[in-house]
Amino acid sequence: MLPELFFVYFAFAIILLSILVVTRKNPVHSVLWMLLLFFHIASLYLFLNAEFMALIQMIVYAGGILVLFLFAILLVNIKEEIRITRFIGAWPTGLTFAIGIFIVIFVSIKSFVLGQQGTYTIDFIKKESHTKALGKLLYTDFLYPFEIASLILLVAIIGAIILAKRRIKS
Amino acid sequence: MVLSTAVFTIGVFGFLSRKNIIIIFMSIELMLNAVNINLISLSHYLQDLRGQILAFFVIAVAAAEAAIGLAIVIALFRNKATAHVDEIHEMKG
Amino acid sequence: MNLQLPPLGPIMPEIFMTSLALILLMADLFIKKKEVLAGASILGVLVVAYTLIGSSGSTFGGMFISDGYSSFFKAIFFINLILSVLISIKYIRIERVNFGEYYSLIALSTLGMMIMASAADLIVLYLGLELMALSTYILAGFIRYDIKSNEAALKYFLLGAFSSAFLLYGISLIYGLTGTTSIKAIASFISEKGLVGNPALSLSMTLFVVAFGFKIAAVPFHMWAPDAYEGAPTSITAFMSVGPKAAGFAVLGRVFMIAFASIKFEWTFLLIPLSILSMAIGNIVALAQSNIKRMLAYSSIAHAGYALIGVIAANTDGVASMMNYLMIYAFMNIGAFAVVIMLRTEGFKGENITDYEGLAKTHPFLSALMLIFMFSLTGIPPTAGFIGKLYVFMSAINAGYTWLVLVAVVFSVISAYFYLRIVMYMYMREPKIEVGTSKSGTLGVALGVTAVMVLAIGVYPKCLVELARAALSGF
Amino acid sequence: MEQMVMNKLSYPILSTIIFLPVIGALILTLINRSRESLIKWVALIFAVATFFLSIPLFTQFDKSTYKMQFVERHNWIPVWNIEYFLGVDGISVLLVLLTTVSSILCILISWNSIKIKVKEFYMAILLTCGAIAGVFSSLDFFLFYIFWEAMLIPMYLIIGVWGGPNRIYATIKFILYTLVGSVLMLVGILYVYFYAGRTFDILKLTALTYPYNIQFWLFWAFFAAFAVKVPMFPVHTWLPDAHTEAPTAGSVILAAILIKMGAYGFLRFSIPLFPDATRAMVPAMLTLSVIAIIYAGLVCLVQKDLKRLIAYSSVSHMGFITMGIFALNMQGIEGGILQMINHGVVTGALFMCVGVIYDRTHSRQIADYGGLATHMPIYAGFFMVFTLAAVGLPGTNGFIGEFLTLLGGFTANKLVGVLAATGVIIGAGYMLILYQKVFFMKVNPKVIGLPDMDLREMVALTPLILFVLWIGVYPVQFLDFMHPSVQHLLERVSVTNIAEETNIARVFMEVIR
Amino acid sequence: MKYYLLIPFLPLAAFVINILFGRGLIRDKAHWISCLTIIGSFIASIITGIDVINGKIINEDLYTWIVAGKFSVSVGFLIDPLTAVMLFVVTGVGSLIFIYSIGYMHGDKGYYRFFSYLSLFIFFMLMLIMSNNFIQLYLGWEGVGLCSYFLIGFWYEKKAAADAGKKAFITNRFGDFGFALGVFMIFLTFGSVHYIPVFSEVKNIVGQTVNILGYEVNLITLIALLLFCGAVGKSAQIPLHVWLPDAMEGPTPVSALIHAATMVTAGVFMVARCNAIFNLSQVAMNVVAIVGGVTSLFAATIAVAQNDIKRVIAYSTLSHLGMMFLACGVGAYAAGVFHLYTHAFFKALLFLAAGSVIHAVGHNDIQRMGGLRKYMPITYLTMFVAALSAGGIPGLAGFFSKDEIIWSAFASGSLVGKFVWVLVTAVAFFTPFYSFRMIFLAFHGKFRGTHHEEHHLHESPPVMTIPLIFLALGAIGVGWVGIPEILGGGAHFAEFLKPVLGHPEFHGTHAQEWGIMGLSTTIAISGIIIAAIFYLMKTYIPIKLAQQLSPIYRLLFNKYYVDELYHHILIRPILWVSTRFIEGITDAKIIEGIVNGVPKTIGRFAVILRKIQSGVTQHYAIFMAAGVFILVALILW
Repeated sequence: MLPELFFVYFAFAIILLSILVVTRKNPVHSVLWMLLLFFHIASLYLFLNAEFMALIQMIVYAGGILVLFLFAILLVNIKEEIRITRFIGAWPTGLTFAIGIFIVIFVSIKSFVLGQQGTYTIDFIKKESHTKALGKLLYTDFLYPFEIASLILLVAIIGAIILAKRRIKS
Repeated sequence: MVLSTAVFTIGVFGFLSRKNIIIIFMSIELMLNAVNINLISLSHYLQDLRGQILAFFVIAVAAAEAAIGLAIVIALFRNKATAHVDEIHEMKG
Repeated sequence: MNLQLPPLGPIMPEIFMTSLALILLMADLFIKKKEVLAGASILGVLVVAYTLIGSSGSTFGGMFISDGYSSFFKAIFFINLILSVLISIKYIRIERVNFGEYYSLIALSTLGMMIMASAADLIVLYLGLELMALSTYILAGFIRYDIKSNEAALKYFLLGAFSSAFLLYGISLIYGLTGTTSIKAIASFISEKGLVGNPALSLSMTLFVVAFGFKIAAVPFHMWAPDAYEGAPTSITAFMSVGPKAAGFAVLGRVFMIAFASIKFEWTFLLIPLSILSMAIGNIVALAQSNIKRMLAYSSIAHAGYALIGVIAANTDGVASMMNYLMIYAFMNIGAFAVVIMLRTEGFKGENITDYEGLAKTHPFLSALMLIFMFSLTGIPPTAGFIGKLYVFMSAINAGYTWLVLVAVVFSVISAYFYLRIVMYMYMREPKIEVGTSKSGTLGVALGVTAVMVLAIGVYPKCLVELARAALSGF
Repeated sequence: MEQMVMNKLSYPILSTIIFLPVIGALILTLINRSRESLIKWVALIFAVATFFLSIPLFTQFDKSTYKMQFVERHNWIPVWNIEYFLGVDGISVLLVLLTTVSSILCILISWNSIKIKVKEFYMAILLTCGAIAGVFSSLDFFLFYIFWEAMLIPMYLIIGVWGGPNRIYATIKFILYTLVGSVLMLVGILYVYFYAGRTFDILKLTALTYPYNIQFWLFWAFFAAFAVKVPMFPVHTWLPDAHTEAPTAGSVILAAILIKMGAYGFLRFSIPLFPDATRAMVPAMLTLSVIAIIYAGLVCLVQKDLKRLIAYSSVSHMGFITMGIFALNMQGIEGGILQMINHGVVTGALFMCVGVIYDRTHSRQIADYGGLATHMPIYAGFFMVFTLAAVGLPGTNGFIGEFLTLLGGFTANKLVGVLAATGVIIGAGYMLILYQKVFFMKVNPKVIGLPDMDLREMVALTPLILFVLWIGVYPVQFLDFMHPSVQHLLERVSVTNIAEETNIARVFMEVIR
Repeated sequence: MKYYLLIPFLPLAAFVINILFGRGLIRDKAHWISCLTIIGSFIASIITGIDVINGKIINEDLYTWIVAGKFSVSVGFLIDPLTAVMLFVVTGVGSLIFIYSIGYMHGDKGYYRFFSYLSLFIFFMLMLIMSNNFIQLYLGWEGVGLCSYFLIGFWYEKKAAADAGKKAFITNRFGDFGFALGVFMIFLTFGSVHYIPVFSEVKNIVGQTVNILGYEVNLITLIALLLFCGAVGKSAQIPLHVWLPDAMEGPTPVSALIHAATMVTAGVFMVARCNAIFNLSQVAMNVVAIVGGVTSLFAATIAVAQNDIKRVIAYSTLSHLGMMFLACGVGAYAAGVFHLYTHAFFKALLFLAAGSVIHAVGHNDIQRMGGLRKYMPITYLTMFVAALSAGGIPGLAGFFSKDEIIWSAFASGSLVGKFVWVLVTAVAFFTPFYSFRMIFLAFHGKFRGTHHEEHHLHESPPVMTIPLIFLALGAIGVGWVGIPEILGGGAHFAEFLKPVLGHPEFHGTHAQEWGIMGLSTTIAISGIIIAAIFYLMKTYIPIKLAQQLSPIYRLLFNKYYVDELYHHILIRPILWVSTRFIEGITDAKIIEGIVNGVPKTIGRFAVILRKIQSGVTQHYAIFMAAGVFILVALILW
């Protein structure tokens, strides 16, 4: 009973926080709401026995990405931001289609059935510890994607350097 | 599942509607998070770690995306001094 | 616990490509003359291409597969890379973005495409796609002092991220439905467990259509293409109008033909309107363009529509025809862009269609080449464009889509109007302004190669067609 | 192999005819563009050489068989069962010859009138002629289509680059019109290809029987391509524009050989592939032909532009040809084929004649001329002969063709014959009005002092006069080529393969009756 | 030896030589070649004619001309009595006119051209009459039309001449249209177009009908009438007669040769040649007779009111041609051909004499002539003889032939016969009347032209007068070969032609024949007398008459307004339809509207669709989202 209750709380909180994120006028507020949102999501992961993921969520998202956002927001004139409308002119259309997509996805996932069960039962993970299991997999079976991911990060670095470099000539 | 759908759609809405590019980025992050919720919960129910691994990669990619996206914004900001998407329409038609 | 390396034979090209990219990155620090890097990248790719020969099999627990299909696409990517680099050298100097990272990013992007073509697992597929996409975003915004280039990168990036979110959502759904991310396993699971007709599966498939549709710039997921193509550096426009598109088709073919083979009916049903709309919007809106890069962007949308017909045919011949089409498209499109690039000189953009007025008078040879490319893009024999279209149409008719072919040919007639308008400007108008060209050896090589290939394939398509078919033998 | 006779000559004659001009064009690329006279001579030499090498087609042709002759057959794209397969029979052999002759004349007649981009011009002419020869001699559908479309490229340039003031509109119209038609045909070709079990071999395809509803649709698909090229009545409007704006040589190619491709297509493909649909569509085809004859004739009566008038007269004459073809009898078809040659000779010659004065005055308006007979008597004489041939005067080639097609049309349907025969009256009307206004009556001050034809122009036109008279007086020599082939074609079309015919066809029939 | 081949091919050779070398080498010696060749033809014709009289009929094919399936036709020659007569007329009268032309055309800058056209004309005319099939007939038929076109428009710088030539050609095309259809019907019916098989088979199809637009039409009648259409055009019968008077714009020898003696009679020749067909269709016969009769009277009345000397003769020609048809129509082909033969002489003579007059006076208007008798006696005399012969004064050639026609009409026994008899009897009055009106006005009284013109009056040179004299002799004497039996003659002419043309049945007595002859003679003479009264003695009467009967006079003067009628009901509507409707609406608006409209619409569409691409990223995203939504909805639904 309790886990369900907690889940309900988290679910509603996440949705509410998401809405707050996308609707706040002041971008700084948005970022802060998002921070909160990420905490909630991380907690949710804990419920789902994914401690490592929760950790990553906290560190990378909350610690890394959001700080990046905060820096970027410093570029923006917040006063002006608060003054003008926050949505583009066509937002009702956007909303319509967003709701539309929600409905169609909702309708189709009603008939969702779970696929085949894997071998990593909760007990197994508990025995092995989550991080270890995940790490093992990452370095064995999923070595290849892992390498690719490293390249992606490399690209990100190059890109950030290239694009954000001061221009060479005036 | 419904939760993730909802978050996803809110992300979609944010993407479709906000003026500020940073917040649009954040909407994208929302969408990715929605996917991650999905993946991790499915991974839990399927008793399979693939989903979590994918989520792990998604987070990595999200970080990369954020970096590049913000770099682009900065480059743009230098030329145009705006962070509003609807003001960026040099090219159309 | 022992970490044992899986067999690396099949994946050699990728490894070499990675090394190439990294070497280029490093070398950039020491080498002042960036042309050397260009040369190095071409040589490197040739080495990579050499390792491609004979590499087959799968590795990394079946996540990576190297077969004829992927090799064919990789060949397209290599050709794309070489030609793009050839046409870049002079151009990026003129644009003053002559950095070494340019070449390594191209290499990394190509690596992403290669990974996509070889992906046998959705996770790998996603990562490859992101690798390719992120590199391309950067390349699109490479002229960072140019607002148009920034804007192109931004739009491409935003919409690209948007679409990959959809892809991820689709992946998560299919993962939930089947419990696996391996393409083959998904296929067998779907057919064994009788998931056919499940709305959630359909939804997931649709989201794949969306994401791949975005990559191949099919209507209505094409909106980024004109702006990104126009704003990006021309050489990159050439690069990304062929490479990511081909990669998109590669995964489209593999995922749909294998993973979703049992719901063929549903995805052909979705792809048909996409294809028709792409041809319609691409060809019709191109009529009203005055910027040649933008026009070629719309044309590339239209060509995606044609190539989709091959996928819609949904049989070996169809896929082969799609591959064939993309290969041919690579030649003729980069050829056309090479001409466009030649008109870019110091202080002169040369992107307006009116800049081509009377070009035949001042540059008869260049005009003749452009004429060949334009006729090829229109699909008039004896150029390669015709062979490409013909094969696609053949496979579609064979699969019973005669009406779709009828629609396609009608649109191809419309396309004649704007392609031939270029020819008309070049040959039938008097020059109004002095248009110079930036000549360079490498550009000449690129033009020569593309023109010769366009004509050679047009007259003697046997080899290419057989290659495309043979590539599918183990598919 | 029973349907063909391999090439017994010491060289691949058809390939030579097709590719020698192409080689010529390639050689031209190597010549410096400032050496114009060398360019002209090289082009001429290639054209003449092609012609001489094509003579064996005339002399060595076996007139006693319908089989394909001078056949060349090689593998080309085996994946798709595409072959490089050439051959001619009685229907096509004369058209090939006409092509080789025309190319010489085109080069001669453009000698002085083309002043810009000389090199490209002669390249384009040679390429066009080579491609058209390819169209007439291909026995592989794919090859045929390649030539059919490839011809468009140089032709597009000929009209668009060296044409008159309104040339851009004309070229776009020309290319779009023809493309619409030919892409529909492409779909048809592919359909047939699969239906017949993946073969492009025309001989095999024409030996098959297709279900009626397929025949019906495919007939119209092919019709689209051929009717545009011919051009038949409702899709003829590109021709006046293209003819009018094209340079002289362009008009000659258009009139003499290009539009024959349509009529040839009907004979080679539409009829033998879809005999039942053809038979059902005969009334519609005849109606369209007759409309073309009368309609275009009437339009000619009021034209003020010389080339436009001749262009419309082409539409009218092509009406006779299609009428003959769809009369589906020996007289009609043989008359149609002969009339194709005739029309090529005569209308080509008329355009050349117009070119002669256009070079001098740069005006195509009839009103700018008058009394030319006094100042250019030789020219007047030449023009007169061709006028008479166009009018169909007995003794000229025009008569034989027109008479046979009319006879064929009349045999097929009396009303059609009668209505088409009124075209002969109208034809006399507009040609003589034209002649009178240009050559007779008061001398227009603008024409005073114009030099008469020079030797080059006479050399270009005299052979055509000889043809006019040769075919007019001794047509049997030409008709003999056709008999077995046409006979064979008629046997093909006369056998009913499918009993039922659709209602549409029947309704057409009722209307005509 | 096929010496008969020389007959047509000598003139052809002359044409080729003259047209190729005329400008350079030959110039004003062109007449030698032409005249010598036609005289050669004439001699050959005589020899051939003698052979024919001796019963040798030639029917030979030279070579196969056209073959297409069952359709096969040769270039071949048939020389039978009918052909022989025609050969004699064409080459004989032709020779004289050629010689005359030497003088008449002297000094014209198109001298060589004139002779080459004449030679060409003779060639085609000979091909026409010597043909053994319909197609070759058609060749000649159109060929002579062509030469007629050339020669009428010989002085092409004159608009009237060029117009007249064109009109002649196009009007003839109307006739040929019918003729061609007739030939098609013949081919469809008999499977051949050669005379012999056709004429021998024609009996077998009696009573067969053919469905034309829902009507059952007798096959033979149809064929005959279609063929007759051609004859109507070529021989200028109503309603296609309009070209012949205008054709007088050509040089006078041309009028004499083509528009009087030879070409215009081709229609009669053709009807006579096809008598086997016509005989089997009473309807067709009646049509022929009535058209002939009506034309005859119609033209004769017009001739009365004309002032152009050549036009008077031209209408007279029409009138006589009408009579020939009338004869054929009542079955008396021989009489028709006989009249053709005599007519060739006297009408050529009239024309040539008129030409001589024009040569002297310099214009054609008889109102501005007068008193020419004393200046040009030979011309006067010969013309007088011709007029007498044309008028049917007993003893002269015209009398015998005309009388035979009148008698045949009367004696044919049918109602139509009686009707046309009335017509032709009326014509018998008008012919001498207008002939002599012309002579009296031109040659008698005082000269009414200018002094300048009077100064130049002179008799023509011998090269012109000698042919006149020869023709005058002919006009007197050529009829003697056909003197009817009741006048003690042997009707040799009709007998000679009988194998070809047969012989009509006469329903009349000798007494009636005498009566008819007397009547027509009386009428003819009274015509002359009245003409004399009107134009020699009481010259005020015609003026007064013209005033009193001015509507009729104007009607006649304006040729019954037929030209105007055609102009308004035929030419103008066609041109209107062509310009306004077909070119202006159908072609320019409807077809071009579609052709240009479709691309324009697409272009407009392009401009609209372009606007969707607004440049705002989120709009693009919205489209993508919409795409997602629609696709998912599609797949779910």
